[in-house]
Amino acid sequence: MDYLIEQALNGFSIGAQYALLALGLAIVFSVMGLVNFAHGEFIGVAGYAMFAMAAMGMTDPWLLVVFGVVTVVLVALVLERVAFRSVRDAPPTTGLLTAFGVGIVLQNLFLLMVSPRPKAVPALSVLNAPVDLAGFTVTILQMLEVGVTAVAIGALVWFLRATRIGLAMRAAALDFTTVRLMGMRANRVIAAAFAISGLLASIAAIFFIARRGAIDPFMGLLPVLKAFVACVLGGFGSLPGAVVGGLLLGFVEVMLIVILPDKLAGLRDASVFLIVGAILVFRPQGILGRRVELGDKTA
Amino acid sequence: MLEIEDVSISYGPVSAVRHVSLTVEAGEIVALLGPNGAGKTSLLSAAMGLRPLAGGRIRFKGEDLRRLDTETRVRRGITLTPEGRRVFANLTVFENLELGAATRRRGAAVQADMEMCFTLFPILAERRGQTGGSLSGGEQQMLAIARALMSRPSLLMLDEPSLGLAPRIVGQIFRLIRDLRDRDLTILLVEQNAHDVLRFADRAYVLSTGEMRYGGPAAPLQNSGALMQAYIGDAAA
Amino acid sequence: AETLKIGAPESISGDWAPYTAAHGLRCMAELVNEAGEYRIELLVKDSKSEPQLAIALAQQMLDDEVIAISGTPASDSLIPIGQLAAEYGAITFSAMNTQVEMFAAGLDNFVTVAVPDPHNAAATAKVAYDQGARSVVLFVSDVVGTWTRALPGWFGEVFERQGGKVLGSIEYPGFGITDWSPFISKLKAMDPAPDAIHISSINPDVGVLIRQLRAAGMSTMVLGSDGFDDVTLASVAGGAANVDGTVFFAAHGFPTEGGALAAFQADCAKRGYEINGAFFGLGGDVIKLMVGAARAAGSTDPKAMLEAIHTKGPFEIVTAPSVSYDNPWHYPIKEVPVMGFKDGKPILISSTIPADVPHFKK
Amino acid sequence: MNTIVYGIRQRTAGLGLDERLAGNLKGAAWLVVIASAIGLAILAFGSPFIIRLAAAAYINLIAVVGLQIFMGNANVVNIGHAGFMALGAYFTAVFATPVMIKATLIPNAPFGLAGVELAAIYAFILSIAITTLIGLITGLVLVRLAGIAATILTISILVIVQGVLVTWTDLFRGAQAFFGIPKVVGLGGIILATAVVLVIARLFKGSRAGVQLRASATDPVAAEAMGVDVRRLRLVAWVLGSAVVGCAGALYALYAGTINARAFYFHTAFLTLAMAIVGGMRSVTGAMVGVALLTVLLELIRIVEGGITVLGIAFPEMLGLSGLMLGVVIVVVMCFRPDGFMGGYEVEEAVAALRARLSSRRGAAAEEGAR
Amino acid sequence: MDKEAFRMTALAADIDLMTQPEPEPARCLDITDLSKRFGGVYAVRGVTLRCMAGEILGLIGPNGAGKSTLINLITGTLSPDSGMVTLDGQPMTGLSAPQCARAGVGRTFQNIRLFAHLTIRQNVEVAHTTALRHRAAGRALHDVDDLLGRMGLRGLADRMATTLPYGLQRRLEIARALALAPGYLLLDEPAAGMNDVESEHLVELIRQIRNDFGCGVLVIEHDLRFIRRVCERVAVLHMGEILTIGGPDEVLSDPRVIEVYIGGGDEPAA
Ligand SMILES: Nc1ncnc2c1ncn2[C@@H]1O[C@H](COP(=O)(O)OP(=O)(O)OP(=O)(O)O)[C@@H](O)[C@H]1O
Ligand SMILES: Nc1ncnc2c1ncn2[C@@H]1O[C@H](COP(=O)(O)OP(=O)(O)OP(=O)(O)O)[C@@H](O)[C@H]1O
Ligand SMILES: [Mg+2]
Ligand SMILES: [Mg+2]
Repeated sequence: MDYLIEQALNGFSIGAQYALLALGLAIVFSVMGLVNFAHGEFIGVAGYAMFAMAAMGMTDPWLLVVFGVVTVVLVALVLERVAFRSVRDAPPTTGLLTAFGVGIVLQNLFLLMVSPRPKAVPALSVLNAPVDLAGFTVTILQMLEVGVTAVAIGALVWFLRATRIGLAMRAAALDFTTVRLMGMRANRVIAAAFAISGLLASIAAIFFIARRGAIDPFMGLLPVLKAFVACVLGGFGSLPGAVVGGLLLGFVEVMLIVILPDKLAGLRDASVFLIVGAILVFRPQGILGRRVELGDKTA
Repeated sequence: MLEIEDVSISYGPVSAVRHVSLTVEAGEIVALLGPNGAGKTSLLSAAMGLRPLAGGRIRFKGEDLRRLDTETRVRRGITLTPEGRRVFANLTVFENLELGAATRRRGAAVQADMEMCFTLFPILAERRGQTGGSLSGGEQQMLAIARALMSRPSLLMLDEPSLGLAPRIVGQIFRLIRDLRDRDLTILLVEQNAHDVLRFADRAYVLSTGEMRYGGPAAPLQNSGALMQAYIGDAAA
Repeated sequence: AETLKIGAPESISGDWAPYTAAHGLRCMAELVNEAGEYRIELLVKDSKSEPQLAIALAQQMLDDEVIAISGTPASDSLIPIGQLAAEYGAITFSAMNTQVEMFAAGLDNFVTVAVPDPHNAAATAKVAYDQGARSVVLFVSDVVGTWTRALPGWFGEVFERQGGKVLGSIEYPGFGITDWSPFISKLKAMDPAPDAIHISSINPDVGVLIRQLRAAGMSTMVLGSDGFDDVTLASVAGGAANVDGTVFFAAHGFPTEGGALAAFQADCAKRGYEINGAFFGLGGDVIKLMVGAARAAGSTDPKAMLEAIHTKGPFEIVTAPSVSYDNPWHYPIKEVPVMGFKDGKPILISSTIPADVPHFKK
Repeated sequence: MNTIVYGIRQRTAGLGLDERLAGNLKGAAWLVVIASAIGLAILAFGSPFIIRLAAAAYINLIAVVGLQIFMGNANVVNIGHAGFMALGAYFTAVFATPVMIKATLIPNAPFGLAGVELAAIYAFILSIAITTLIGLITGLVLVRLAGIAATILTISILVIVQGVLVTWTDLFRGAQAFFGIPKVVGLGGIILATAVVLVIARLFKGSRAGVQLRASATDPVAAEAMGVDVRRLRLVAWVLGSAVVGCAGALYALYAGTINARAFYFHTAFLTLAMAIVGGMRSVTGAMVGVALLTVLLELIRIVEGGITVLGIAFPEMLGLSGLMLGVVIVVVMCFRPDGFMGGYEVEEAVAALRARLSSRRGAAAEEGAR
Repeated sequence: MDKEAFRMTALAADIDLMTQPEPEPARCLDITDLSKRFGGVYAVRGVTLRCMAGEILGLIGPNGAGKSTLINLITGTLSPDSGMVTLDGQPMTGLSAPQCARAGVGRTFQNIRLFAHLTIRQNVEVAHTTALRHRAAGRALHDVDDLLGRMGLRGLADRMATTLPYGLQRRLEIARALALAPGYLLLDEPAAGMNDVESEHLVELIRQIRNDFGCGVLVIEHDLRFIRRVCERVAVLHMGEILTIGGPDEVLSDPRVIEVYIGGGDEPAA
């Protein structure tokens, strides 16, 4: 029993990371219809930024965290400016491929400027310290993951519902020109979306790096793929959906490790995707997505 | 207030508007008429900075607009309800209106305007929580106009506001336009419904295949059967 | 001096980049050329770890009349390259391929300077037992075939013959795992708890595993294979406390003070080469072996050189005192160093030619 | 009276059908001529190295064309095609590899497959048939989804195929290389297959079904209101596409002789996807242009990166340069040609447009001169 | 032209009808007690309406009355909550949109939905292909070029559809719907955005279509002059329910209709 609860906790904290990444993907998607496959590279950006600072002698973990977050947000803004702005009105495949291209560039920059080999970033290890919670041993990290994710989600929902720039972000998803006709500064709206997605990604990155303690140039692909799956699972473009999708994915992955017989353990990823496929076939709109009858109308 | 001078607009190799000039004085209703494909929409888009100019100048309150982007022009006081409504399909009616007031500070004035819109179009009040995309065509049109009013523009440009509206609502809207003028709003109006518009417009321009055919007071145009028939397609004239 | 022309489609970038021998090849070629007995003409190109490109490059080099190809670590490119080279009568070297399938593929012209996986497993098993491990859990996966599945198995085989016990195995899905906690929970739930685990995987995965094991309060011994041999392992694993006395693995070479490898590395470092662990040394081995073979054969004809490698020996190399190939399989017999850590720095635990090697052929 | 009129109309309608076929065939001929002219020139004059590169490029081309058939016409991003390539390659390997070799590779193969050895051509056909069948089964599920959900499903297919290949060691040797496949295909054969595949893709695109499918891609609601059975057409495109992609895999196996599951995973999927989109996925010509462009470009960068092999050249600084350049090129191309290089045009359409522009310019010049 | 006369033309145009004796049950599109709710709102409520073959029936009503919804229900674009639709006696309830199209119901959209990336001709061919493959025996097949010619689009056939000006886009939508060789043509605000002359052309065009192809036409429009000129009968929908049906003059002078729809005073009643 304890074993199962421990595993469930594991699932929850992995899921929280997916959820954070998925949220960032979803917000950029809902603003400019871009599936940002370079999103995972933000983890690398945070990691390499912290690595560089640590190498230059900065040891305070909180300073490192702040530095990592700020760098990611800045990089997100720069990428929006140089790469994604010109494909704003292009078909979705164009945006997707551009994002691939950006991802490749970032990976190879890490490789070129640092090393193709993994580097240690141990500064955040303190977060792995165990604490006792109602008889269960959990790490500070796990508690932070759950807590911070919840706060981030709440703040985001508030932002999108209650602020004009939030409204504009949702509106921009469908009709960018008209958002400009409302006098909203288009570039700011999109920049804000990228900044938020970068912020969320950097939080995920902090957790990721605290847990892993190492960075390497290609560490972003797998998480972004999972986050992408989480988004679709929850209902693409739906922010609560991204969260639910992320958590669910985390649970499914861990539970599969628990229940799959050893002979089939190598099929874990395949099984995860089988389950994802099955869910989508029965709920193409995702778990939280509502199926609306539109007729000749649009939404 | 708005001065369009010698403006040309092209889509790739196709030139849509050629050397067109037009002015709108403060406090008047100016109608821009012309058959399909005349270039009316293109001209309004250019005034909003949505299309680049191939030539010419556009000034608003004496300021050259060419350098300003669309959103700045809105902040200077020009608003366009675009052709084809373009309400925000995934936002509610309420949120659409809220975004219409994006350039204004939130407060009692905005609230009051929102109430005004709901009185003007009661059906919108009923549908205030429904998403814009699921509204009927006419409801969307009303929403588009209401949304434009929310920004309290000094120049309102309307691109075919009567499109798809029930006659009763069209009447209402035309009445509204006159009321707005009386409240010191300047209006530039594109309409197919030339006959009715000319009854209350102060001045009118006629555009056809990208060239200006008439510009002057509305009344003479109304009585010039030949012009009306040739360029506006008003059979009744 | 007689010329030895060698082509090297190397994985300088891509998946296998951390294990490239390109720099070692280059440096040793430089040294040999300075000595003057033979002239090495070395063509190095980046295959990006892509099989099709590697094969195409090998083709280009063979057309360019190289007498040997020294290729990438993966058998999916190495086998076709070997077949291609055979048509040209050239030798196929691998600096770092350890997979037994290379010996099953029926290539007569294949020479590797890295010991095959069973040797690696056997050497680790002996050290594990000596260090006090009595029970072990094997972490296995299909992700790199025999290297990630059979190698731990061979380890277990020898370990049990030593008197230890294999308690079971845990499957992991592949590379790129950042969160081992579900597996660690599994391990924790095992009764009795094992003294050690064995895993044959790459860095940073193993480093992360060690870190998270220690973070979960487990001081279980971690045993591994040549994939552990990466200068970053200790730091990724969380520093000295997490690895000292508890992490052991067999590798391809250890730069003992005053040894050939240390000297080679120091010399090359001075010449501006970047040293990537023992794999750098393996690159040097390839060139050195070529020279030794040419000398022994008294000819630069690849056929004669291959014959010499297979029958004459031992040959002098840098990662071990010597290597010889006169066994039915023509796999390299050489000392296998087993490493551990002290103060977070790698130390040599033992260096022997493993005696009890599980046979990989039925 | 009206009946007669309709009779005539029907005949002209029939004539229109032939015109369509003629137009499509003409388009296909353009493609075939260009593709095989380049290929044959390389075959005749290229060094063995160039021939190898070309063979790899043409196999990629077949895969990209297969990708285009579904993705370009149905407008669903497909990442699963590398999985079908893998299937084509592995089934060919399982059927065509000599029993002797299989005895060491996969002695415990299920269904007695260790004892089966087919002539390469039959193995080729059979493997495409099985791949197509798997395409049909997955397609029945896939066509129920649209947009991004469908894309995720294609990723699922890729991951599942890879998982099965890697874990089913008895049949596929898992992550270890499958070698000993008879190398019976050369560049010539691959060019031939490319030609066939180009014709299939071009005819499909221009066919009535192709036009309907493309219509449904831009507006499914309107397409359904025009009687288009979107799901059925998507299924047709998906199955056809997987057959073509499977063919690419099978050819790869018969050309290289050694295969490995790793070679048919995300890397290949993304590279071929990039080729399709950079070229312009809505046209078959785009597929061809994309492959040519990226292949040549990558090769050039590779030469710049370190082709000049002189002793002691400092390599490490250049690490990752080609990857970097690939990314930069993709981003730049997408910025300037968001619809891909061909922007959805086929070669004959592009030529016609060019001619029209030239003649109008010439006309203008003549006018000018007359004045 | 009086009613009977074009009924005859319509009959003559239809091979199927020529072979059938007149007393057979009349051919018509029959809508019985159709309802559709969105959330709490009835968009269409208990609507019963019949469009005869060869008839041009107008459908008017305030914005949001449920007119477009009704068309969506008939064409299978939406599925009704209750009620049924029969086409020439064949029940259509439960058919999907493509099946309805194949059964011979063509439509246009209030918000133009053309196939971008396809040429004008290809836009029409999409529907034509359906007609070719799924046409019931005896139903006529129209020629694509002929249809384009009627709509004044022939010379533009190879242009991309979305580069057309608005008015021509509407015509293209009609051409596309006609290529289905429909028994019934449902037009959702076909004259929107057209000036008087253009809509006058459209009136002629719709009449001609009906005369030549003999199909029943249901047309939604807010342009009352257009409705008056083209329709033989007009139905008024209000809040999802039929308010009244009758001849155009009769309906348009109905005080209830004036109140909810046309409005009084200086309104542009045409
Ligand atoms: N995106 C475009 N690409 C190419 N040509 C265009 C585009 N938009 C408009 N045009 C062309 O420019 C000309 C003017 O179009 P515009 O939309 O301004 O006319 P309009 O007067 O608003 O007509 P309508 O009354 O139909 O709205 C037309 O000939 C049209 O075909
Ligand atoms: N998909 C939908 N979801 C929710 N509500 C809808 C949907 N479609 C229509 N409605 C609502 O149903 C009512 C009828 O809409 P419909 O489009 O049929 O009106 P209409 O009569 O065509 O009006 P108009 O003349 O303005 O086009 C409207 O109030 C609209 O808001
Ligand atoms: Mg217009
Ligand atoms: Mg409507």
